[in-house]
Amino acid sequence: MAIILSNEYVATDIYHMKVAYTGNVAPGQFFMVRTWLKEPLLSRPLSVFNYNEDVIEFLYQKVGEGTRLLKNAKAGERIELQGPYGQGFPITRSNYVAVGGGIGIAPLYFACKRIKDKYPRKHLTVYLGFSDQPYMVEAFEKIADDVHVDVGGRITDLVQVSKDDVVITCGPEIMMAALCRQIPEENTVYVSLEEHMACGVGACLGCSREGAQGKNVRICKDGPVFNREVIYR
Amino acid sequence: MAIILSNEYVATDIYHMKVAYTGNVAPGQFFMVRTWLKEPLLSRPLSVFNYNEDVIEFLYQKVGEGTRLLKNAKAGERIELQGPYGQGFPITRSNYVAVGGGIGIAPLYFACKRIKDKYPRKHLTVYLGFSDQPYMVEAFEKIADDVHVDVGGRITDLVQVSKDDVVITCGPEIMMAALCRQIPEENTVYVSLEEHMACGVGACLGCSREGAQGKNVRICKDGPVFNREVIYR
Amino acid sequence: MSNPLATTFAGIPFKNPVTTASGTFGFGDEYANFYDLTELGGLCTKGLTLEPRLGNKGQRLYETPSGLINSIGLENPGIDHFVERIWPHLKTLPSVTIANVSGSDENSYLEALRRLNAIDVPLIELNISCPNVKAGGMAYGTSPDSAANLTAKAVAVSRHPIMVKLTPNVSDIVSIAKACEEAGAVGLSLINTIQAMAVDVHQKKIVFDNIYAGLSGPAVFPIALRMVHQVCKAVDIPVMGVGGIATWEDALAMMMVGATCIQVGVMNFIDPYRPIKIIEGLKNYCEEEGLKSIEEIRGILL
Amino acid sequence: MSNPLATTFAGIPFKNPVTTASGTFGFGDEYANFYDLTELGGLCTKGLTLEPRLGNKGQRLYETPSGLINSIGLENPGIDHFVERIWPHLKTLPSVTIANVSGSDENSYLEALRRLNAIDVPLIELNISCPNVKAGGMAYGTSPDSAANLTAKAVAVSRHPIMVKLTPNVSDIVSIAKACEEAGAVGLSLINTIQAMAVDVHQKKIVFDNIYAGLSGPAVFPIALRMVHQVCKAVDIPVMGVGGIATWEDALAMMMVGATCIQVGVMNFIDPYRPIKIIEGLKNYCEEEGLKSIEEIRGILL
Ligand SMILES: Cc1cc2nc3c(=O)[nH]c(=O)nc-3n(C[C@H](O)[C@H](O)[C@H](O)COP(=O)(O)OP(=O)(O)OC[C@H]3O[C@@H](n4cnc5c(N)ncnc54)[C@H](O)[C@@H]3O)c2cc1C
Ligand SMILES: Cc1cc2nc3c(=O)[nH]c(=O)nc-3n(C[C@H](O)[C@H](O)[C@H](O)COP(=O)(O)OP(=O)(O)OC[C@H]3O[C@@H](n4cnc5c(N)ncnc54)[C@H](O)[C@@H]3O)c2cc1C
Ligand SMILES: Cc1cc2nc3c(=O)[nH]c(=O)nc-3n(C[C@H](O)[C@H](O)[C@H](O)COP(=O)(O)O)c2cc1C
Ligand SMILES: Cc1cc2nc3c(=O)[nH]c(=O)nc-3n(C[C@H](O)[C@H](O)[C@H](O)COP(=O)(O)O)c2cc1C
Ligand code: FES
Ligand code: FES
Repeated sequence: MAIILSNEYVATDIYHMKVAYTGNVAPGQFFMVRTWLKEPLLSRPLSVFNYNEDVIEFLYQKVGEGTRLLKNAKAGERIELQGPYGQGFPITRSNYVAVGGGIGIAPLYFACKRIKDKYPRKHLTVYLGFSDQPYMVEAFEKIADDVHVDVGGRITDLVQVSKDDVVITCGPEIMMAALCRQIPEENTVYVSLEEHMACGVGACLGCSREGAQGKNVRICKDGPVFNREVIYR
Repeated sequence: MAIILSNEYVATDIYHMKVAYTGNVAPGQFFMVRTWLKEPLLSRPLSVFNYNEDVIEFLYQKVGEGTRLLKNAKAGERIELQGPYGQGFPITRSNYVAVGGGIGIAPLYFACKRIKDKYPRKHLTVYLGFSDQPYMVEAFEKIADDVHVDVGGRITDLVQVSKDDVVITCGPEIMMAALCRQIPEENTVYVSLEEHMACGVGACLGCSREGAQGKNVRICKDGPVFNREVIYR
Repeated sequence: MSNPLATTFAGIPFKNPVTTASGTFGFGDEYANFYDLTELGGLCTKGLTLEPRLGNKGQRLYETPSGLINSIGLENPGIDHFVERIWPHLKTLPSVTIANVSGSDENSYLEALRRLNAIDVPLIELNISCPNVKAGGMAYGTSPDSAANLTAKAVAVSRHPIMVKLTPNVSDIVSIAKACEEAGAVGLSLINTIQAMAVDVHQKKIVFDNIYAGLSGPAVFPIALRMVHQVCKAVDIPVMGVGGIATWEDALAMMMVGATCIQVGVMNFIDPYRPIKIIEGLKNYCEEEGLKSIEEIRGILL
Repeated sequence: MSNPLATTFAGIPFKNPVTTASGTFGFGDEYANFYDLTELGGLCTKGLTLEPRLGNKGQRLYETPSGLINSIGLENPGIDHFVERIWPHLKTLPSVTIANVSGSDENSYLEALRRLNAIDVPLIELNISCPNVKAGGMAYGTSPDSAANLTAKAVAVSRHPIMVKLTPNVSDIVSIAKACEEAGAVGLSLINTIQAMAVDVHQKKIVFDNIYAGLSGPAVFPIALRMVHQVCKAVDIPVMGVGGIATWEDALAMMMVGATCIQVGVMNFIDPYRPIKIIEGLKNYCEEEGLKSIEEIRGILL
């Protein structure tokens, strides 16, 4: 049980929650989260938007019952966090390009921060695509070298990568698949995937899907971040 | 949807809630109450402990999940009230004796108040029995002519009635049945009964039980307050 | 504009497909305090038997996760009381009143149906699926032969159309549905409650005097939906979908898998206005989707 | 003091009656990060088949009121992989490992069992009740004859004791339980998931590629409890109670109606520590009630 420190409106249906939490957390990892007792039955997976000084942050979109209950939770109330779970974004000494679509920007922020913390001299370009309203853009502007924003169009049309750039991306799968097609094979691309999850730890096989090598991968345990080669042919 | 004005601890597991509400309410009636959305499925029946100036009050005991959620509700939060339902205590120009056991004192307080409001010159004696801790005794002392309290014994041993006294009672059924046996047939006795309820309005027949005349009565709709003749042979 | 929710079930016009389930709505009076009953498509009466019944003794209700177990045991005033005292009022309602009929043996079923011939009830729901009575009830509903046999006799005896209410406590609901169809049922309703049990571990006792009782409520919706889909694929007569319907989306799901009407049961208890809210929801849906008639989505997922 | 939770199931000692249900616990590794698996009475492996399987395509999970529908479809690495790669680790656990075995036809069941003869797995759970595969699975579990037939052959082929896992999707679970008992099963486990369905009304589509899938979780507990009671009254072999168990009270209720062990399924997902909490709860109960052994309450409500 953790305590909610704040839970604020960011943009239409987008909220930003801070929770008191101490532990090791890697960018791209997620927690199974619940503020309710019994209904709905399952906890909800949420990526880590940021973590430092014993505060974990989530950026989330209200889409259904679970996220509606989340947004109604108030500072001081309790939240159950299970995790952190899953494999995050590998961070190496490289130039990075981060491409986020909609609420998919959530795990990228923490990844970008860690990249710049670890390798401040390396170049970091961020592309953020939104269907109608941009949010959290300034936060990215504070840490990245370049931030490109698109609203209502296709963010992938803007993306340019150089040789040796490592690309990290999270957003609608159709966006990530398109991105992977347009980025040269030589570049390493890490995609962060979503699936319906029950356990979050690799036990139920609910989030399992066929990967590129004909073998199944579990999004929760083998991912949610994968080298694109594991997923797309 | 009504708004909770206050919700306070009274004694071990006993709470007192005030809710903004306007309407016609008779003593002995109850509401189907819930502060939660889906789980538990059913609303909970609670008698009216008091009502005036657009404030309805409940006195309740935490016994399970529903009442635990109730006690956790805070001032300013919403509560769903369906009702008032059922038949209350008839109030006539008579001397009254009220006999309450444990949390069964809840509907009696409102009844006693109405009795004294309507017929201030009539005599009202109150017997309150508790298994270990007394509560709300002073509240009764403010309105009744005599208040007798027993803790840990049998309240029915204290009760004395005169000819023409009308008796009203609520508490464990074993207490009410004993009381009815000891009170002369000539006295009118009104008992307030409990049963598991789903609808509260007489539709599901979940609270139906056999009455004294071999016909079934629905506690929620035909009661919860009955002339003892309808219930006990 | 015409009413997009207007529905025909076995030739009977319903102003909308939303009805209230037997045993959860009394004979309507209790809910008449909340809204005008004529807003409903129809209502099913409490299960009627030839003789009046007091129902089961002991605790009758038990709450479970998203469900309710009941052991009412067909408490009802008997068919004659219904015909003489209740029907005269019900018949004035423009909603379709559906008389739910049970019995303890073939004769009591058939005699009850005969007495209903005296009144103009538009539709009968033959309950061969009540898990809460010792004799009759579910026993008829668990084999195709016994279901068909009773249905055929009921159809022969009654001058009213017969809809058969099926029990979910079977391996193969489709075979029973088909048997009833062949025996002359004009429609089917499903599901009745699922046989279940509750234990009070602290008191070390079984909650219900009858040991087993019937589970319903939102918990059973996914099972009911599956069975309605299976049955609608297999029969040509119309089906009323019942079981755990809580929202207009649930009602719509039932219709998408083929139900012509739906019945709201336990959710009446939680919110007396729920059937009305479901009607509103369906109405808005038709508007937003530009449907002239709700029929346009019926069975699209078959 | 001796361990009040020590239990014997078909002659096999369990340190406590709490095990984890097949398909909800992988092969244990995932939960080994939370607690020492040796605290469990036992664990059932994911359903194993002769050949490796990728499982079903499309969405595999859908949440319902107090329940979860799954359409995993027996994704598993195959029996040889289990024997060679997984068993060497599992066998070092002092908890009882129960190998859950499925097949698409008789031969594939029996060949899988033959290969398990190579290892010393203490107990096999013969899954004749999976609603999520097209061939085999539940088909064997819905008639007494086919259940008995497969069980008898399994018993003949396997050198390990066979517990049969029953499906709730039947009219008469008792007849199937008895048939399995007569065919030589040493025990029974029930229930597997209940066949159910989900519809996405907004997208106008059926959620699962396979159309139907299996419901479990707290919603089904009252149904599972009823069936365990029915079966325990009718058979002499021990029973593992499964289905919606969320608390130690649920576990206790299962044992009061006759279950020897219990299995925790979906609740592992909601709270990885749940089986351990259930063990603690049962331990405290024994202390408070002054029970020397949990056996003292077993079957008191039969
Ligand atoms: C690894 C991972 C990380 C995520 N991180 C974030 C994040 O940081 N911020 C954010 O806003 N969202 C994130 N999501 C999506 C988020 O989990 C869903 O939006 C959320 O579960 C919806 O729950 P709901 O009850 O509001 O919606 P409902 O639609 O009512 O949920 C019904 C069921 O579907 C599941 N579900 C619905 N949408 C999704 C989805 N897109 N992915 C997986 N399951 C879904 C729910 O968990 C639930 O079991 C993440 C998903 C995954 C898998
Ligand atoms: C007409 C009426 C008036 C009541 N007035 C009051 C009151 O003023 N103050 C008060 O403290 N209590 C009152 N009760 C009892 C109160 O309704 C129960 O204590 C409450 O429902 C328990 O809910 P729970 O979830 O906490 O307990 P749980 O035991 O978890 O409840 C499980 C189920 O059993 C039902 N239930 C449990 N105990 C009772 C009971 N004694 N009577 C009826 N149903 C029960 C619940 O409603 C629920 O459906 C009244 C009951 C009735 C019938
Ligand atoms: C309290 C109660 C009483 C019921 N009585 C009857 C009955 O008399 N006849 C009948 O056919 N079904 C009866 N049912 C079953 C319902 O009509 C319905 O089939 C079932 O509850 C499933 O729907 P639901 O989940 O919406 O409640 C009863 C159900 C409940 C909860
Ligand atoms: C995701 C999931 C996968 C399952 N896989 C199997 C399986 O492979 N073999 C099997 O016999 N049962 C399987 N089951 C059924 C469970 O073992 C158990 O019988 C059922 O879920 C009821 O218990 P519960 O309500 O506690 O989950 C599975 C259940 C779930 C939820
Ligand atoms: S969510 Fe259970 S395996 Fe991934
Ligand atoms: S609670 Fe439904 S009839 Fe009384």
